[in-house]
Formats: sequence, C-alpha cells, structure tokens
Amino acid sequence: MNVLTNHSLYEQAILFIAALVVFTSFLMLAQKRLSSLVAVFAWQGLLLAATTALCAYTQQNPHLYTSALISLVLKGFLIPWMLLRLIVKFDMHREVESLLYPTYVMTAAAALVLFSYYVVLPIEQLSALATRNAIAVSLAVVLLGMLAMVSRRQAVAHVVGFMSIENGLFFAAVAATQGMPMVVEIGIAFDVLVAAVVFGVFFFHIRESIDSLDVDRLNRLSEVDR
Amino acid sequence: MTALYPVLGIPLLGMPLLALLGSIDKAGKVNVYLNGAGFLASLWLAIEVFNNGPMTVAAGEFRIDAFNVYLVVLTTFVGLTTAIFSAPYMLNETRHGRLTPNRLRLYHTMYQGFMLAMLVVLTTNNMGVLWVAMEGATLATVLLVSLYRTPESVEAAWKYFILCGVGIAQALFGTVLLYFAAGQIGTGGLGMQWSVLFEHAAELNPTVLSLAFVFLLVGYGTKIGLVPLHNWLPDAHSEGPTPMSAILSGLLLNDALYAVVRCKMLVDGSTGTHMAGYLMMGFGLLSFLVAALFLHRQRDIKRLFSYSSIEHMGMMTFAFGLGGPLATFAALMHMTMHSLTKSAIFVTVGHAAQLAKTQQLEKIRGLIKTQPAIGWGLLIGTAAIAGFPPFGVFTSEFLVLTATMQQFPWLTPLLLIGIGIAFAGLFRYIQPVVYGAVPEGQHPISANLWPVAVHLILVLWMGLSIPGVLSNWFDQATQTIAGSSPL
Amino acid sequence: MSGLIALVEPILFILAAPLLAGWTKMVKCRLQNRKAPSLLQPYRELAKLLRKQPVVAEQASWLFEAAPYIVFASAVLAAAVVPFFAVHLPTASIADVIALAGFLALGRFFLVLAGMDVGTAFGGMGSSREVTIASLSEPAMLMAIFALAMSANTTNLASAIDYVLDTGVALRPSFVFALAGMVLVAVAETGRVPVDNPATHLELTMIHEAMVLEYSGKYLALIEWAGEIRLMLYGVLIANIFFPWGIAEDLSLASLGSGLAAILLKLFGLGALLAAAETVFAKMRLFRVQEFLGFAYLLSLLGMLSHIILEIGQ
Amino acid sequence: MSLFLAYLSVQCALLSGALALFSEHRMILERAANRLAPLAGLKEWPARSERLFAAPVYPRLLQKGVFGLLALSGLAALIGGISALLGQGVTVDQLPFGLPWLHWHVRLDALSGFFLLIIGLGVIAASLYGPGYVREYRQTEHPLWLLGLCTGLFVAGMELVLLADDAFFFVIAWELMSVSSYFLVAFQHERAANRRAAFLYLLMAEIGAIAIILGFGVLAGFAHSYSFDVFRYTHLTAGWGTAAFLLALMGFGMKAGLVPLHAWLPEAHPVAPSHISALMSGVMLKVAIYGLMRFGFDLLGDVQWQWGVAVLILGTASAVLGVLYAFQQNEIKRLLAYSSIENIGIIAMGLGLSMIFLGTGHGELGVIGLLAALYHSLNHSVFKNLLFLTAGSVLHQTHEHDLEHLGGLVKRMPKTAVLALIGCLAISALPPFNGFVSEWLTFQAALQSSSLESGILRSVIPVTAAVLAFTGAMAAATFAKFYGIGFLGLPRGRHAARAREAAHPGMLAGPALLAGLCVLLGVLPTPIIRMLEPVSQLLLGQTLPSASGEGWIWLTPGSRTVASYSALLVVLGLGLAWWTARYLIGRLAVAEVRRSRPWDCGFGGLSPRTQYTSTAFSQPIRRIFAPIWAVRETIRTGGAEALENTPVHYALEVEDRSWYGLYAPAARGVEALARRVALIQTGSVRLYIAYSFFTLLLLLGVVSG
Repeated sequence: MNVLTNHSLYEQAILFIAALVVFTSFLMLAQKRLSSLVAVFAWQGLLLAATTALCAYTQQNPHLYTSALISLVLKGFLIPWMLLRLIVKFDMHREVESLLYPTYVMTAAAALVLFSYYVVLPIEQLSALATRNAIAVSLAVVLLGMLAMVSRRQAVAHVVGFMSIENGLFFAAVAATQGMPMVVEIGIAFDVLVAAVVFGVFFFHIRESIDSLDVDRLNRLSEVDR
Repeated sequence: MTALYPVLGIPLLGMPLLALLGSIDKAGKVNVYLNGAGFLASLWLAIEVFNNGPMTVAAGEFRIDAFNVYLVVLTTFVGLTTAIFSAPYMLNETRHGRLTPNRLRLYHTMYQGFMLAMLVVLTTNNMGVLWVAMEGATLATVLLVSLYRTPESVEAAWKYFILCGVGIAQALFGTVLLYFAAGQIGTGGLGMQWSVLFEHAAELNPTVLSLAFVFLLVGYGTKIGLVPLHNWLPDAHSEGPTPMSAILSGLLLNDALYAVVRCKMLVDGSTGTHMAGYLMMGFGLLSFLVAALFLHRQRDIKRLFSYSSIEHMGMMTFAFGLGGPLATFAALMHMTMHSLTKSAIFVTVGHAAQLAKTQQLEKIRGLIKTQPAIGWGLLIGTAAIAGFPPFGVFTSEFLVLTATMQQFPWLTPLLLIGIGIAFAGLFRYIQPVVYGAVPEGQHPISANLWPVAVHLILVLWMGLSIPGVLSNWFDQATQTIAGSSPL
Repeated sequence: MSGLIALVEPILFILAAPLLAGWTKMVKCRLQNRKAPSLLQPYRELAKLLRKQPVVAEQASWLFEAAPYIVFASAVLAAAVVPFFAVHLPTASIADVIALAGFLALGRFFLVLAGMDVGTAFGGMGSSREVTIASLSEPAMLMAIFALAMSANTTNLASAIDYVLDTGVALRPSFVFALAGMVLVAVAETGRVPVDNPATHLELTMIHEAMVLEYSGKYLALIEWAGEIRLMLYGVLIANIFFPWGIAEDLSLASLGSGLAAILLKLFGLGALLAAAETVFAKMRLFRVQEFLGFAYLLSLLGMLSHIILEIGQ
Repeated sequence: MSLFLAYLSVQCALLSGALALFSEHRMILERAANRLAPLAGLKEWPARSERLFAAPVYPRLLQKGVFGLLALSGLAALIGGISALLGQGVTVDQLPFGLPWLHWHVRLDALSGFFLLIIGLGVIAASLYGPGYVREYRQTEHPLWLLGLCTGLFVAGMELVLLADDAFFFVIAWELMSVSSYFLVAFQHERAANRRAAFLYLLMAEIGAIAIILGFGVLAGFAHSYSFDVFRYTHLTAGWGTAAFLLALMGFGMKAGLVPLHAWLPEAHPVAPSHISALMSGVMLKVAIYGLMRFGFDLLGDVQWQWGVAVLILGTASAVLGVLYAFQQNEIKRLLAYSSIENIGIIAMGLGLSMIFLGTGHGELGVIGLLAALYHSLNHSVFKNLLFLTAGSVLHQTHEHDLEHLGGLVKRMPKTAVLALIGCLAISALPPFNGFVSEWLTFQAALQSSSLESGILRSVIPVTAAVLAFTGAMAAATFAKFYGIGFLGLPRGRHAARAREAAHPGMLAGPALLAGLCVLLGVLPTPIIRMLEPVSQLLLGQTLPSASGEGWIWLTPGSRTVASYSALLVVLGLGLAWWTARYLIGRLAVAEVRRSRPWDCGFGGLSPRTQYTSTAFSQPIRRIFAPIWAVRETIRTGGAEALENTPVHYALEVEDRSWYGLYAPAARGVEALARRVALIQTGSVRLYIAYSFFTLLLLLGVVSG
C-alpha cells in the first residue's frame, strides 16, 4: 500500500518537511564549522515553524499559529543570532572542529533513525492522523541531538545539540498532538529563552575559567585516581 | 479563596522584591520572613486539605491532595529553616569577600524563584506545567551553583545545566507521549491534567505509556540523581553555596521523585503490570549500592553528603517501585526524614566549612573541640542519616527492609550490605572531622544552629513515635498512591 | 563411725604423705647405688624447718605469708575428699574430681602469686614456667578423668571406684590409655623428673623450686608438706581408680584395715616405679615439656575416643 | 509490680542522663524554668529561682543526682528483675511509641528478669564507683555531661532491649545501646587509637544489627508481623529457621564478641572510662547473650542440634583464643577485654550444649547447659565488673595501663588489691568462688554427652570440654600474671611507686559489693540455681529438680552419685585446715619471723628492673602456641663491638590474626570495589551525556522488545 497516496497534499508536505528536519539533524552532526552549524540549526528552526504553520492550517487550529510564530522568532532567528554573535565575539567563527570518527557517527545516526522507527512502531498502528510518523521523526531528532552532544567537544555545539533536542520535542508536540495547551507552550518557550540566555552567560564563565570552550577540559571534578 | 494563592503568591512576589532589595544586609532577613509567611500559608493549605480532602483550584490546573500537600509543607518548612541558616551564612560569605552584593542579590532572588518553581511542581495538576516548573527550578539554581565563579563551580554548573537540560528534555518527550495517549481517547485540551489522566488511566494505551514512562523516568530520574544519570549531582552540591546544597538535597530531589511517582501511578493504571515498579526498583537499587561505594572515595565534605543523598534517593525510588502500602508508606516517610536530616547536615557542614575555611575533609578536624554545637550537630546528623535509631530515618529504612523481605527476600541482603557500606563510608570521614584536637587557625564562628536542632529533634521525635496527624497524612497519601493502607 | 572415718582418713593421709616421699627417695638412692637416707627423713626435715626461724624478704606482702597456708589447706582438702582406704568416704561427695582439680589449681595459683610477690627474677621465672606446665597438664588430666567419667557416668570419685569394682577386671583400652595419660600428668604435676627435678637448684632448670626459693622455716615446711601430699594424692588417685581392688567397701574394721594395707602396698609399688623412672630418664628441656604433656593429652584423648568407639556399642 | 520497677529503672536512667546534660548546661534548665514557672502561676518564681540557682550547693546537687539516679535505676532493675524471676509470671504492656500500627510491645518474663538483675547489679556497682572515677575528668576538658547522658542512655537502652517484645522496638533499643556506648568509647577522642576503636565498634555494631534485622526479617516474612508473640507461634521451615538462626548468631555473636567477630571488643572496651568498660564487658555482652537466647530458644523454637554444634564450636574457639590472646596482653584493660571474649565463649559453650541436648531430645540435660550458661553470665558480669573497676582504680591512681610499669600495688593500694585478688580468683574458676561453679556446671553438661546417640557428637563434646579445661588453666595463668605483675613485686615505674589508695569511698564500695557477690555466688550456688528455674521452664519447658534435690548446700545436677559439689563445705574445710595448720604451727614453731633482703645469688643489685616482666612471663606459652598470634619481635642492639656493653632494645607486638585474615581483606575489598565504581565519575560531560543516552536506548529497547 502506498502511504503517500492516502494523504492530502498538506499531509504530504508535512511528511516532506519532517524528512528535511531529520536531514538537518544529520547535517548538524557533520558540520565542522561552528557558524555553519548554527546556520543549519536556524534552518531546522525555520522548517519547524513551517510545519507548525502547515499543521495549523490543516487542522484549523489558531493557537498553533502562535506556536509557529514563537518558534519562528525564537528558533529561527533569535537564538541562532545570539549564538552567532557569541561565536564572532569569541573569535571562533573560523575555527574548525575536528570531528571524532565521523563515519561511525553517521552510521550510528542512521541506526538511531531505524531504532526510533522500531520503537515507535507499536504506536503507529494507533494513530489515525497522517502525522503519526511524526513521533518517529521527532524521536530520531531527539536522539540525534544527543548523539551530537556526545560526539562534539565544543560547548557551542552542545548548546546547539540541546536546542535541536528541544526542536525535536516541539515537533512531536505539534505534529503528533496538535500542540500542547497554550500555557505549557508559552512556559516551554520561556524556559528555552532563559536557557539560551543562561548558556550565553556560561560561555563567558567557561572561557574565563579554562580559556576555551572545549568541554573536555572541564574535568576537574573527577573521582578517578590519577 | 484558598491558601494555595498565598503559597504560590509569596515567592512570586518575593522574587521581584528581593531582586530590588537582595543586595542589602537585611535581605537575608526579608528572605526569612517571606519563607516564614510561605510556611504559615502552607500550613493553612494543609489544614484545608486535611479537613476537606483533595481539592482542585483554577479550573483544575492545580490539584492538592494528601500526597503533595505534605510535600508542600515540607518544602516550605525546609525553605524556611534553610533561609534562617542562610541569612547569617551568606552575610559571612560576603564579608569574607567570596561574594559581591550583586551576586547576593541574584542569590536571594533565585532562592525565591526556586521556591516558586518547587511549589508549582508540587501543586500543579498539569504535567506540562510540572515540566516547565521543573526546568524552571534548574534554571533558578544553575546560576547559584556557579555563584562563587571558581573554575570548579563553573564546571559544576555547566554539567548540571547540560545534563539536567538533556534529561529534562527527555521528560518532556514523555509528557508529549502522555498527551498523545490522552488525545487518543479524546480528552482534548484537558489531556495534560494529571487527574484526568489518572481517571482514564485504564483506557490509555499501555504501549505508549510504557514508552512515556521510560522517557519520564530517565528525564526526572536525572534530577533525582539515579545512577547512571547522577553525575551532575555531587558536582553541583559541592560547588554551590551551602544553603543551596541544603535545598537541592532536601527539596529538589524529592520533587523530582514526586513527579516520577505521579507518572508511575498513571502508567500502573494503564499497563496493569509491574513494569514501572521494576524499572524504579532497578534504578533505585543500583543508585543505592553505587552511591554507597562512592562514599568511600571522597575528599570533599559536601560531596560526601551529596552521595549520601543519591543513596537515599535510590532507596526511596526502590521503595516506591516496590509498591504496596507498606513500602509506599516507608518511602513517604523516608522522603520527609531524609529532607529534614540532610538539610540539617548541610547546614552544619556549611558552618564547618566556613570555620575551617575549606571543604576538604582532610583539613577539617576537631569540630567538637572547636565549636561543640557544630561538631555534635554534624555527628548526630550523620548518625541519623546513617540510619541509627531512634532517628526516623531508621524507622523508614526498617519498613523498607521488611517490605522488601516480604516481597523480594533475596534483595534484602543487598540493601543491608549497601547500608553497611554506606555507614562505613560516612563515618570513616566524619569521625576524624568531628573528633580530635583542634588544628591551627580554626576558630569558632557565629552560627545559627536552631534549624539543625529543630530538624533533628523532629527526626528524633518521628523516630520514636509518629504523631497521629502525620501518620494519618502519610496514610492518606499511601492510599492515594498505593490504593490501600498499611494501618 | 562414718564421721570418725571422715576425720581419720585425711589425717592418716596427711601423715602418711612424707612417708611416700621418703620411700621414693630411698628406692631411688638404692637404684643409683647411693646410700639411702632413712625412710623417716622427710619427717625430720619438716620438723627441722618448723623449728627454724623463717626469713622473709622485706618487700614481701601479706600474701607471701598467707600463701603457704592456703597451699597447705587446699592440699589437705583435696586429701580429704579422695577415698584413701575406704570407698564410701563421707566427705567424698563434697567435691567431685573436677573440684579436686580445682583445689589443686587453687593451691598452685597462690604459689605462683607468692613466687612473684618478692619481685626477684627467680620467682617470676618459676611462676611463669609453672603456669605454662599447669596449663598444659590440666587439660590432659581432665581428659583422662573424662575418659573414666564417661564410662562410669559420674565424676564422683566414690561412684567411679564403685563402678570399676562392679565391672570387675576387664581389659579396657580406654582405661589403659587414660592410665598412661594420668601417669604422665602426675609426673608433671608433682614436679618429678623428667619434667622438673625437686633436687636441683640450678637456675636454668628450676621450675617449682624457683618459685619457692624465698621460702624458709615453717612456710617452707608447709609448702614441702603440701607437695608431698600432692604426690601422694596422685598416687592414691591412680591406685584407687585404676586398681581399686582391696579398698574397703564397707566400714567394718577388718575391711578398713585391709583397705589401708592394700593402699599402702599399692603406693609403695607406685613409689618404686617412680623412683625407677626417675633413675632411667633424664630431665627434659623446658620446651620439650610441651611434647611430653601433649603426648599425655593424646593418650587421654585416645582413651576417651576408644571408649566411645569401642566400648559404648557393647 | 516487676514491670513497674523496670519502667522506673529505665526512667531513672534516662533522668540521670538528662540531669547530667542539664548540670553542665544549666542555662537551659534555668531558662526553661523561668519561662514555664509564670505559666504555672508561680508569680514570685524569678526572684526565687535566682536564689536557688545561685546557691553553691546547686551544681553539686545536680552532679550527685546523676549518679544517685543511676544507682536508683540499678536498684529498681535489680529488684524488678528478682521479682520477675520469683514471680514467674509474664507481664506484657504496650507503650504509645513507634509506628501507628505497631506500638512498642513490652514484656517482662523470667528470662528478661534474670538479665535485668544482671544489669541492675552492674549499674549499682558502676554508680557507686563512678563519682570518684569521673572526678579527674573535671580537671580536664572532657565534657561530663556527655558521659552522664550517654551512660543514662546506655543503661536505658540495655534495659529496653530486655523489655522489647517486638522486632522493631528491639532493634531500636539495641541500637540505642550501641550508639550511646559508641559515644562513651569515643569519650576521650584525642587519641587516634580511641577514634579508631570507636569507629570499628560502631561499624561492627551496625553490621551486627543488620544481621539481626535480617534474622528478624526472616521471621517476620513468615509471621507477617513484628510482634514476638506472633513469632513464637510461627513455625519456620528447617532451612529458613537455620538461616534465621545463623543470622542472629552472627549479629548477637558480633556484639557478644565471639571469635572471629570479636575484633572490636579488645579495641573498644579498654578505651572507655573504666566504669563504662565494666558495664560494657560485664553487662552489655550479656545483653547480646540474652538476644541469642531469646531468639534461638524463645522466638524460633524448634531448636536443631546443628545450631548447637555451631554455637559450641564458636564458643570453644572464643574461649580458647580469647584466653590465649588475653595472656599475651600487657595492657590491663585490654587483657580484661580479651578475657571477656573467653568468658563469652564459655557461656556460648553452655548454650551450645543446651541446644544440642534439646535438639536431640534430651531436654532435661539441656537444662544443665542452659543453667551453666545463665549462671556463668551472672558470674562473669560480677567478676568482670569487679576486675574492670579495680583496674580502673589502678588506672585512676597511677595513670598507667601497661603492666610493665606497674607492680607493688598490694602495698600501695591494699584494699583495692584484696578486691582485685578476689576477682582474679573468681575469674580463674578456682573453688570456692563463683566462676568455678558455672564452669563446673558446663563440664557436667559436657560430660552428659555419653547419652547422645551420635558418635561424632559424643566424641566432639568431651574434646571441647578438655579445651575448656585448658581455657580454665590458661585463665588462671592469665590472672596470675595480671595480679602477680600488676599488684605484687616491686613497682616498675614512678607512678606505681607513688600510687595511693583511691580516696573516694565509692571506688572501694562498688568493687567490694561485687567481691562480696563473687563469694556469695560461689558459696551458695544452689539457691541461685533454684532461682533460675523459671527461666529454663520458660525456654525449655522443664526444670532440673535434681539440682537442688539434696538440700541447699549440695549442688547435684544429675543425682548425688553422678556429681556433687558443696561449696559451703569446701569453704568450711579450707577454713578448718587453715586454722588447724596455723594453730599447730603456732604451737610448734617457736621462732619469730625475721625480715631481710631477698636472696640475690650473692651478686647484689636486685632492683625493680631485675624482676620478671609481663612479656617474659608469657613467653613460654607464646613460644609453644606461636602460630596463634601474629607475633613481631624486634631486637635491636646498639653497637657492633662484641665485647662492649651495648643497650639492647626489645620490642614485641602481638597482634590478632583475625585482622589479617578477615577484616583487612574485607576493608580492602570495599576499597577496591569503590575504586572500580569510581571509574564512572570521569569528569567528562560528554561521557555523562552518553550514559543518559545509552540508558535511554537500553530502556527503550527493553520496553519495546
């Protein structure tokens, strides 16, 4: 049975964008330059906003428009802009981070996507919504975000990974459940904003204390005999 | 008009107030008064609930029952006593030049912010709001961890932030899944409300809920400090200012566990299996044993006690996972006892570190000779937390043990070995700290030990005999969670 | 009548004790081709000591002067509860054989303390060696007694002797082993060659004599006498437990008389054997004594085990 | 009535502790009084209180009150215990403490009554002795309030253990006893050795308590209740019963100091203040024995003979190793502590025999073993208290705890010396003192093994009896050394030479009371045995009528033909012989005693330094049984010249083998495990995220798999 034929154009669009979101996550894993990493992240935010808007349109759900707006402003522009500014300020925009075992990471990422699909499989049978595949996609984005954090050493990359996890969550909320109650969404958005600010503050602190943003050098608090 | 409004309103107003006043010398006092008012309000709330039973406020967005109201009282109480301790302590720190007035302002503001977040976590009926508030609590405390701006504290704060952030994100995924499951049965916008979910628990899809529980457990479990998600905890506890360690250990961990238990209730209702319980037992036991071993490798006094927190949280998680009225009762009691005792210990530890001018265990010596109140406070507190009767910690541990003995006899030796190892780990370090001769340059300081005395006396009292009101309360909470009563 | 016997028996016992010592010495001298002192020499020595002025070290405490009396009294008490020439000694039930060991231990305890009281090196050395030997010999002795007590199912001496008399002559392995063990213990406990030599005052070898080196006069007399009683006691024990035949089983004068004669005869025999053994063997080094006593313990243990393994099923 | 007295005793002990606390921190009391008095309507109180609190007699009154109340507590316990023993009834009660559905159950029966009596005796002696002993702490900075408070709690804890009738309350009381005595052990915490001892003590108390809790847990698992009453009627399967018993044996054995669980005992007992050491050694160990009896005989029931064998073997090992170690000690209180292990071993032997007989269906023989164990518990508490108190006096007057520096005290402290001598005689199991009676009973129990069917048991038990004989002889040797080196001879040190009799009358009265009891219990065993009958009735369901069947002066456990002992006649006989000898010699020997210098082989120069030392005294045994100890002997000579007189330095360390065999490996194991586990805390935040990541993946896999 062809899945696509059963869906309306909009739904096909949503699924297409979902695929793009996963793709951006893959891209993030592969970016060596911080500035292009942030750019990819911004693209992910824009795609997210687009999905939300599409959902709002298909389901005639006005409050999803608000969510779309929030994510557009926050994820698409504000946070990437803040991060870029910091990168420039710290003079890291030209820095190239050597990735650890890029092939393995990519293979693992592919496996994670499969794994998410496998985990979500029992749920797939439940949902009548066309967006049911969204759960698998968002889980994949979350896991890829974590993988990014595990595999990268730059604090900025960690923040981007963290934010991309949030994106995944947001995607799940929008696509699978037509958005959360408004109060929750605003709360989450607020938290993300504050978190971004706090991250910014921490960049300064970390740089002050270890003279770089390499998280592997944050290892004073260890209990292994040395 | 219910007492919930003042309970939440006071810290809400306290934040801007202290943001204005936070840097002055009297700010500590203001903080005490605010918390005192909050405590009185929470008592009022407790009486309301006690008289009228569970209640919902604000269109079902807040729900107070026996389970959370007692945690509310506990939270405001520990908040109050810690504030009493913190007022002179933080002033002392400022005088010694470890803090600037602006950071003091930040500290006081965030203290209220943290209290607000904690109280919202407890009282809200909305799983989403719960998540938001939990994240809020992280945000409020993360800057406090790095308050001293030492390289270690910055590192600790960063780890705290990243790990809890990632963890809590997973909890959000779990929450979304919950909402998704609720959407399947057509609860609409109310699908985030715990009471609605609980009511329809049996109809919710068990597969989705199991998946959701995994996310929620890993997410909130990070905040509880379950091994292997615990790594941030000792760092954050040891590097932040001591009052913060006291409330982190005494309150934040409890509230995260509270969230997990709420989720477990939903999952149990849906799946009808023990899956959630087994997961919690596994994590609990692992945390308990690993933390007990970690105790043997400590050099920092606050780190030592933060591992002890992990150990006790492990035991509570284990007990909640065990389920059944006896274990649940025990876990509830253990939550209370651990909060009271551990925050009392952190208070004494803070004083001890202040008078020895270091947190290193090897350098703090002869506390009893230097300042008997602090030395004895620490020693008795340690004895209490190590589970010596007649302190209440023993009572709850005993109940956990016997509940285990009845359901999983072969696990009891593990628990007991863990208790023994943990005990040895605590006392091998604390004993030389409190006993012995006074090293040079260690002088008494002005200290306010009333909070310690009050906490320990409460713990002792509850160990000897649980007051009727309290046991009723625990009993009601047990009925809410486990469905039957141990009485 | 029985009250009289209870009084007469111990008195006779005590009075006869130096005689056995004299006899042993006499036989030994003869065996070594020496001119023997009179049989009554021990009595003369006691009388001499009693008349002499005792010299007591100035740092000695009251215990030093009390100890000889306690040593003597405990020996006398031990003598009073051991059936000497009549089985049914009325005083015998005051104490069983374990209590008997206790009396001997009591005397030794005070002797050891007295040895340390003056604060000389000799005294301490003697005491130390004495307790060492005692701690090894006591279990061996009790083991031997237990072997017997378990067969007779009693620790009362009178009942045990009754039991042996009742069962008649039988070659019991347990008895043989126990007897051998008992003999070795008796040698050690009474301070005879090869464990100790009562006739030497050479510091490297002294045990018992080192302890009592400071004593003189009446105190020494009491201690010597107590020692003689102890020698006799072991003799009587061995004779009456393992070879009780001839002992007076009722209180008629005739049987009492024959009982007395029998026991004296047996004692003379044992004394001669002891003298012979002392002539044949040389004194051991102190640290060989453990082997000697270990052997005694082993024998007694074998006695008991053979009782359990070989005799109980029958 | 008896229960009331028991409560009274507990309350007095607690009050005494509270009073001690307040006597130091009078401010609290005064403030509280000033606050409360107006509330109670006493208007003119403040004025009055100032006068009262300013009075010079007031602080002294408080301090007197501490020990006065303690003595009252002891007296109440003594009388309560006796009346519980004689009353033969069982009193039960509930206290409104504890869990809402499980109040503290209280029960006083013959068994607890008997041990209450032991506590009472010990406490009375300690409270007579204490005031004089603690006086010197007043000059140092040691807080007396702590000592008084913890003593009160300690005594109360022990009494509550006896009264407890449910598992929960029992464990609370048990731990109260442990923790309060821990503070007493740590009382003089300046010395690192004391701290180490205290730590070890608390650690092992905790492990023991854990084992006990597990043991109760097994019972509770079957009974679905914590109440002892339910336990009594619950029947366990043989396997679980054995498991529970072994756990209890481990837990109680650890507290009682059975080898090899004894390591804490010789460390902890000596470092506490002496009257506390006396209570710990003399009384607390008996509470552990009580626990074992209560658990094994009463709660578990269905005694199996294999348990008895385990107890018997542990007891024998403790007895013989305890005494061998004791013999090698030079420190007086350490020596006494090791000797406690020996005596606990003897008690355990009696218990084990009793269990073997009971388990094989010879209940009437089991009674002998039980009586022996009970009687030895009483005796040991009396003479060990006595010895610790006299050792305390020596310590107090000389500040020397090393035998090598003592000596000559029989002249400097004559009264203490006499009391100590009685203690030494009693503990060496010499007739006619009390130690002999209980050992005699133990022997009698062992000799009954011929009525057993199993040949193995029949042969093993007499061997243990022979070991007991060895133990007795070694005990005599140990205490000959203790007394001979410590009290006799010439003073080996400055302090000993200047020692004086203790000034406080209580420091003689306490020991004197106990010494009197040593004699009394030794001379009149039969009435005491009669008194113990309710206990054996309670535990075994039968008594030993024949024990006193021949009248009160004869002790005949079986029948008169089997074994008999009459201590009273022994005393009379000894007295008669002594008197006669004295009289006759007084008639015969004419010469007066002459005092002179001792024989010095003609060389001269006898000095305290030429005396035999404690180390030398124990050398032959050390050499004979060398493998028992971890002996480190170092001899260092000064110069190399062969014919030069050079100082020789000799050092000897005799250490407990169990350290190297059991404790050190366990500690190392935990350390190594902790090191392994710590590898997860690397400090790398990426790794931490990876933990979270993989945990999530794993759980997801598990849940959906």
